[in-house]
Amino acid sequence: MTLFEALDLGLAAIVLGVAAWTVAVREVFSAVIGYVAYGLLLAIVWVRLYAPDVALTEAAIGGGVTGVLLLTASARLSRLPAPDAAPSAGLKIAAAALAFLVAGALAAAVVYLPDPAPSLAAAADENLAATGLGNAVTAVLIAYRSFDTMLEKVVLVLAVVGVWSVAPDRVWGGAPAALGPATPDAALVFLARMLAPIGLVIGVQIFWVGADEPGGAFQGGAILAAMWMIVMMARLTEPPRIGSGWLRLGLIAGPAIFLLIGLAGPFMAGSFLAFPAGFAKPLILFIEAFMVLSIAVTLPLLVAGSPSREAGE
Amino acid sequence: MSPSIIAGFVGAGLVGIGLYALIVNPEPLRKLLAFNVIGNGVFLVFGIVSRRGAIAGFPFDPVPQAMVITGIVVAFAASALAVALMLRLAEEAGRVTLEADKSTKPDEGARSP
Amino acid sequence: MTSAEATAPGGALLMLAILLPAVGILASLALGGRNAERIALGSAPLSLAISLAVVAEVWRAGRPIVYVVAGFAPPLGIALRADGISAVMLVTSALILPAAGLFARAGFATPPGAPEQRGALAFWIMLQAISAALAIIFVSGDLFNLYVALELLTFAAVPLVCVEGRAETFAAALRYLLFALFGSIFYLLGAALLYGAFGTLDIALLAERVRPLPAVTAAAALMTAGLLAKTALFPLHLWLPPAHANAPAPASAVLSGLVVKGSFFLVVRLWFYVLPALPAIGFDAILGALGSAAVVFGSALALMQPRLKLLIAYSTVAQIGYLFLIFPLGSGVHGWTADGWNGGLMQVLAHAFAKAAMFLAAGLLYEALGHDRIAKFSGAARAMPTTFLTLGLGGLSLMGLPPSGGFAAKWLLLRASVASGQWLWALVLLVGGLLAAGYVYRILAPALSSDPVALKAPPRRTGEAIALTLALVAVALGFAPDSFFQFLDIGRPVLATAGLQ
Amino acid sequence: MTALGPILLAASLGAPTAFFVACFFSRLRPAALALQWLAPIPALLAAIAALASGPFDLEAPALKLILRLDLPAALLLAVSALLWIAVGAGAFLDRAERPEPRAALCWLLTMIGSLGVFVADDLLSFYLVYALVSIPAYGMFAFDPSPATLRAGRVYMAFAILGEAFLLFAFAMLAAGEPHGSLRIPDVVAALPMSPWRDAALALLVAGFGAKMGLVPLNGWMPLSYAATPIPAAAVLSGAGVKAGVIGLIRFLPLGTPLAGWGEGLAAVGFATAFYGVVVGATQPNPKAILAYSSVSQMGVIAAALGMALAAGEARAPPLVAFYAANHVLVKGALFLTVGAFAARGTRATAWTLLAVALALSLAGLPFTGGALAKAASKPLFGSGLAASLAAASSAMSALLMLRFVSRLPHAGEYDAAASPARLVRAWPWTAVGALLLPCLLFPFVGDLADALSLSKLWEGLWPVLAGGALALGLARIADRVPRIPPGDTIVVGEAAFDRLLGLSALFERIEAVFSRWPAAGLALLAIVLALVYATPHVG
Amino acid sequence: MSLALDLFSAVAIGAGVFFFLAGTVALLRFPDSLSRLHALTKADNLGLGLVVLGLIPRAGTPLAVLKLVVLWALVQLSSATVAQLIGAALRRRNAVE
Repeated sequence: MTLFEALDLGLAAIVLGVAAWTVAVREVFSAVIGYVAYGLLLAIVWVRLYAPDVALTEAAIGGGVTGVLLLTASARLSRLPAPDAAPSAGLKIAAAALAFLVAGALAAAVVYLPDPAPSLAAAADENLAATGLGNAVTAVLIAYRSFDTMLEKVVLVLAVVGVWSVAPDRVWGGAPAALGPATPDAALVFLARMLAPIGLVIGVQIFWVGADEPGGAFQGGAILAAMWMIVMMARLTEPPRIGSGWLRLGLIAGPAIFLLIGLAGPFMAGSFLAFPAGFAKPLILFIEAFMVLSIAVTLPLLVAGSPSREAGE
Repeated sequence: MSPSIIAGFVGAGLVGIGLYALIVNPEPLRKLLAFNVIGNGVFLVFGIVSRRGAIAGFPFDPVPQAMVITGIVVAFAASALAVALMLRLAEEAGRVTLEADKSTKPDEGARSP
Repeated sequence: MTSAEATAPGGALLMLAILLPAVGILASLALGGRNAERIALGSAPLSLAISLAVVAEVWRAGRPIVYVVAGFAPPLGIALRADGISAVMLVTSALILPAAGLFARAGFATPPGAPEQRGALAFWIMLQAISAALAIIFVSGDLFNLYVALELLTFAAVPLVCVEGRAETFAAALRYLLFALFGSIFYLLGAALLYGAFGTLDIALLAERVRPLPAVTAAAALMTAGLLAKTALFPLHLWLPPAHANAPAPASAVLSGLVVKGSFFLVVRLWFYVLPALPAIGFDAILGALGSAAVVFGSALALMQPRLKLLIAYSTVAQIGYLFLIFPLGSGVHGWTADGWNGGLMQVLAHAFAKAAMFLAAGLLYEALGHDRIAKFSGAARAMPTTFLTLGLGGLSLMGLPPSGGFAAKWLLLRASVASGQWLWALVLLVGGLLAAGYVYRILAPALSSDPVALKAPPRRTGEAIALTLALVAVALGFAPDSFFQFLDIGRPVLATAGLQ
Repeated sequence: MTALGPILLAASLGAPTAFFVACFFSRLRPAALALQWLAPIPALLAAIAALASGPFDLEAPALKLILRLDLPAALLLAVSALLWIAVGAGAFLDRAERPEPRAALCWLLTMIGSLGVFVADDLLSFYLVYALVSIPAYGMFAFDPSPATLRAGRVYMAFAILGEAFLLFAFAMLAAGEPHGSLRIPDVVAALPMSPWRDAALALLVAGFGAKMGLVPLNGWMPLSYAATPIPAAAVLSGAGVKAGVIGLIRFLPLGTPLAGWGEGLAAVGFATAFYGVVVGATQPNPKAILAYSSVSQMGVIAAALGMALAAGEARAPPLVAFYAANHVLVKGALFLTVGAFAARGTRATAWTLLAVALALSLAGLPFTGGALAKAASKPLFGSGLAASLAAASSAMSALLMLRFVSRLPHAGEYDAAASPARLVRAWPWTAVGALLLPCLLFPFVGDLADALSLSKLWEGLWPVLAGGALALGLARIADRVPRIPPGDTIVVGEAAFDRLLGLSALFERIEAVFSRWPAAGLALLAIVLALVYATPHVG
Repeated sequence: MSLALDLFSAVAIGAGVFFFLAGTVALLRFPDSLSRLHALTKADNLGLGLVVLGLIPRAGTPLAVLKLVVLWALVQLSSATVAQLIGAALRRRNAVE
């Protein structure tokens, strides 16, 4: 057994262990901490699976932003009375048995996947030239299956509206609660001051290289989002009012530009969401630029949650 | 034991763990965690599929990876919506629970516009 | 169908049907205020026109029309396909959504000059989102694309449940969301396995490539179970009654009439279009059994509900059960298959209109009486005859009495089950009808008595007209000519081996 | 005439529908309600046309509608249309006494159904009109909130819906048994004897139509609802409405191909019903309840006749049975008006009482009344054996029951819903005379009038009446000692059983309590996954 | 020359790994949070620094070198801050008790 196989097995064991601990541990807060660590470990698994783009996304969104979201939630919910009675032993056994069977069936299904495995890698590569891109994953996201990506952006917008819509009527148009304590820790403020500009550069760079190398709009946007969140946690800036027109423009910019260019497709390239030969890459980068913006605006808003302060405040 | 097979078992294992948690953990937030755990397991299955799709000159099949990236973002959006609902429910009802269904009691009237 | 299939004339309509509401969502959020309502209602006639054009195109072509998105054909890209049922469902949602919208203007209108209101903005945006999501579900030919659509549908439906902001509505919405999330993750897992096995998620290509493999078995099971959870088929219905009974009336109408049909539609797509080559002997029996249980159980509980909206919600649980009889009765290659298939789809349509009408009527009752306790309805029919006429006509369809779409559906399903010697389903259909008659009688009988009743507010004429119109459509479906069923059959693949008795 | 026929046929359903629609326009409503009694006229003309010039039919594929009018249907359609016209005119002409609008709407719907069942010739149209004659009738009496009425309405609805369910199931079998996919009633019935579902279908048909005719044990609803129904509605329902079941049996029983077991079975049920109705009816104090039970008994006779015909493969039965039923349409309608008339003015001139007696005894076959002709018409079906004597005995029993009815007439006013519009009271003698004599005009279509008036036939008609009279005197002596059977007899049992059925609700609530909790639902989800995995075969 | 560089890399990275191990052991063995924190930060910063140092000769381009350094600097920054935050949190908790 080679060193790498040993490492893989060890990694697998740790991931499963952390996951199990996450669901088993008593306090919700510890569970969330465990989940964040687990997210980062998964990022490594993704690297081992030759999926650097996914690894970046998982680390940024799966581990990072989701982590912040769940941490804040658990902090706010921890004050509540303990909910329903603990599950009975019988239930636990039944649940364990059924879950085990389902997992077993799934494992079998995966192990017995046909060989040789089908693959679109070649097809994706052949069409790469048409898009002018170098990173096949980006090409799938923004060209071959751009429809999915566009819809998923709409889903994000919808999620924002949904999160906002649970607010009480009186605070509509107001701003979400601050992400940090009234007097943030000096160290955090320092970090925010130091990190934000660098993070900005890195985020833009990741988006820019994403055309040809690992990276892209999601990952770049996620890093920008993280920077904004840190700055808000340090109370260097506050969450914006949801009534603000600029904010909403920022929210929809990505999908809107995507849609508009897609709607122009039939006239430029003979099909919705298609790019005219030769102009593909600039158009794609143009769209992605706005998508970065929208992601950077959307993710922090989703974390900040529904408005809780009246528009006037 | 290729990495993809190992990852296959990890994926299945995560799904199993998540399902167990989904059923036995009463707190909604824990259920949301379980959902994310299962989600990661599912994404890993995509990862394996992508890795198995490696052919001469290409270390992986990009299509499943793109799907995973989309999936991660959607899953995050879902978590955000769920958290918002939990916090608001906590604010309104003082406790967050999925059982003890007040809403089907006859006395609660459904207000209609 | 080869992977190099080309866009058909009129295919662009499919894309328009999706992009129009998508643009509407973004514009509504950006412009905010009253514009959301203006956009939602203003675009409604357009989408109706588009869906009617789709019907015309499919009818003209006599086979499914295709649109290759972004010029990348499957398996690499995504193709949209509209067959008979897609077109019909498009029209259905293009009719019911605007109806609910017009009805909701009373509750979710923003007066001119007034600041933007939470409920209004959310409602109108979510309404358009549902329209977009359903359009994708009805025409998309790619299973992952359909996953995104499913999530879009969920994210649009959940906030509608709690748009009124009462504690119990948040609890209901949370239940709904969490359960739906597990449904869609199961679906996604199945999609992953299918891709791993065959290297595509395009429905047409899969239909050609599918062969019995462990992965296919697992995928079929996981996707079906996930979709059942989203369809609230007994015993996975725990989220439906609280959600549908507590949402505002127009939202309930959309949720019960259309949204649950979305995930059901995908179960049909999965078994009849993706896996026809799969020699599945048992699945149709399982789905039929669950459906039967749903019919009996849902109807019985509807009989016991003290509140009208809860009664209607449980009746939805029951009526969903009928839909699943399409699997034992509409699959395979037999003389009776066509009857089962047509009956199942007719049930989808009839229930969509009847149930939407009944929820709207329930909303009107609540406005007028200030409650929806059935026990206190006595004499109400004299005060608001149109509303009760609507409830009666909707009930007619639920009971399966002529003339109504419900009867047409019941008749076809009954014929199929008799002809195929599957007596159990026939029995279920009859018992379900009797129980339905029971709970419809419970609503109407006290209301029809000539006691005096005091209304808090006179019923809204426009609201009554909208609800009645929907109910009349449900009745009119009973007169659907044979050509209508021929249209439904356009693009229906014949199941080679599944469902052999 | 034949060219005109189909048009009249269409109009016979179109006209009432038009009136119904008109009621939804506030400007047309008053006129439509006042004149609705004109609606059945096209049906009457169509029936006359069919009697004059033989059967004709009409197909409207667009509406999936096939209509046909043959001799049996024409007989019943003619008298039913007359009854609807006469009673409708009396009940609706004066604004003051007119039923309230929604009851009037139900009246019109029931009328469409009642006329439609005689002309519908394909399964779906028949099921539609049959539902129309069954369900909306609820609205003709059950709006008044008194407990008795509500109970009657509940029971009526239960039986109507149950009957519909039986028939739907039976029709599905008929349709499935027809090899060429035709839905025409003659085709499906012709295919029935060969059909693999023959017995099940026949059982369901008899049960379905039997529920409408009040065959034992499905008779309980009749006394309850007629006792609660206003006079005009009771007249049309008991006269015309109930015949939907008769025409159903006539149309759907495969007469002409002997079905041994089935024929005798039906005959047995019929005779049982005939006697049961009289026995229970004789204990009833309320004249309307007595009339209801006499309907039960008469429908029993008809079922018995059809049963004998079925056993013998007697293809000539339909017109004969139809004529018997047609007589019952007129007489029973007139008898309910009699109750109204007597309730309006307690004691009456002897002439009037004699007229009432004649009318009542017509049901027992009193010579020189339509009833005698009806007996003559049904006689050949009973042959000369046991059935014949049972039929004669049943006439005697009817005579007994009807005399009992006449003796209770003076008390008519003491019971609910006995009031009748003034016009109907005033016109009563004419309607009674009409009901007695009209059958003579129709008899030539089914038999030889001269033969029916021969002495031997007169005696055959007379002696059961005399026997019945004797029995009636005997009953009058012990009248105060006969046990009082509650109206609706078997219903009491049925309701008790139904209440016990409600015990199940607790069970369902427990199930719901389990599955409305998350863990159970989650386990169910996984169980379904595993079940589907198990059910879907694969090559490992 | 290359041999010397390789040797240097090997030694540096090895030392770095050793510090990581030491830090992990300390994390597991030390009694109270503050001292754990102390050991961890020291070990990690030093360990990562040495690993980066060892990798620099193997990095092809100057840009790559720059990236490595930036990486190290970022980790320095974040781990220092996190240590600060955790320390502060611990102090608050002790104050409460």
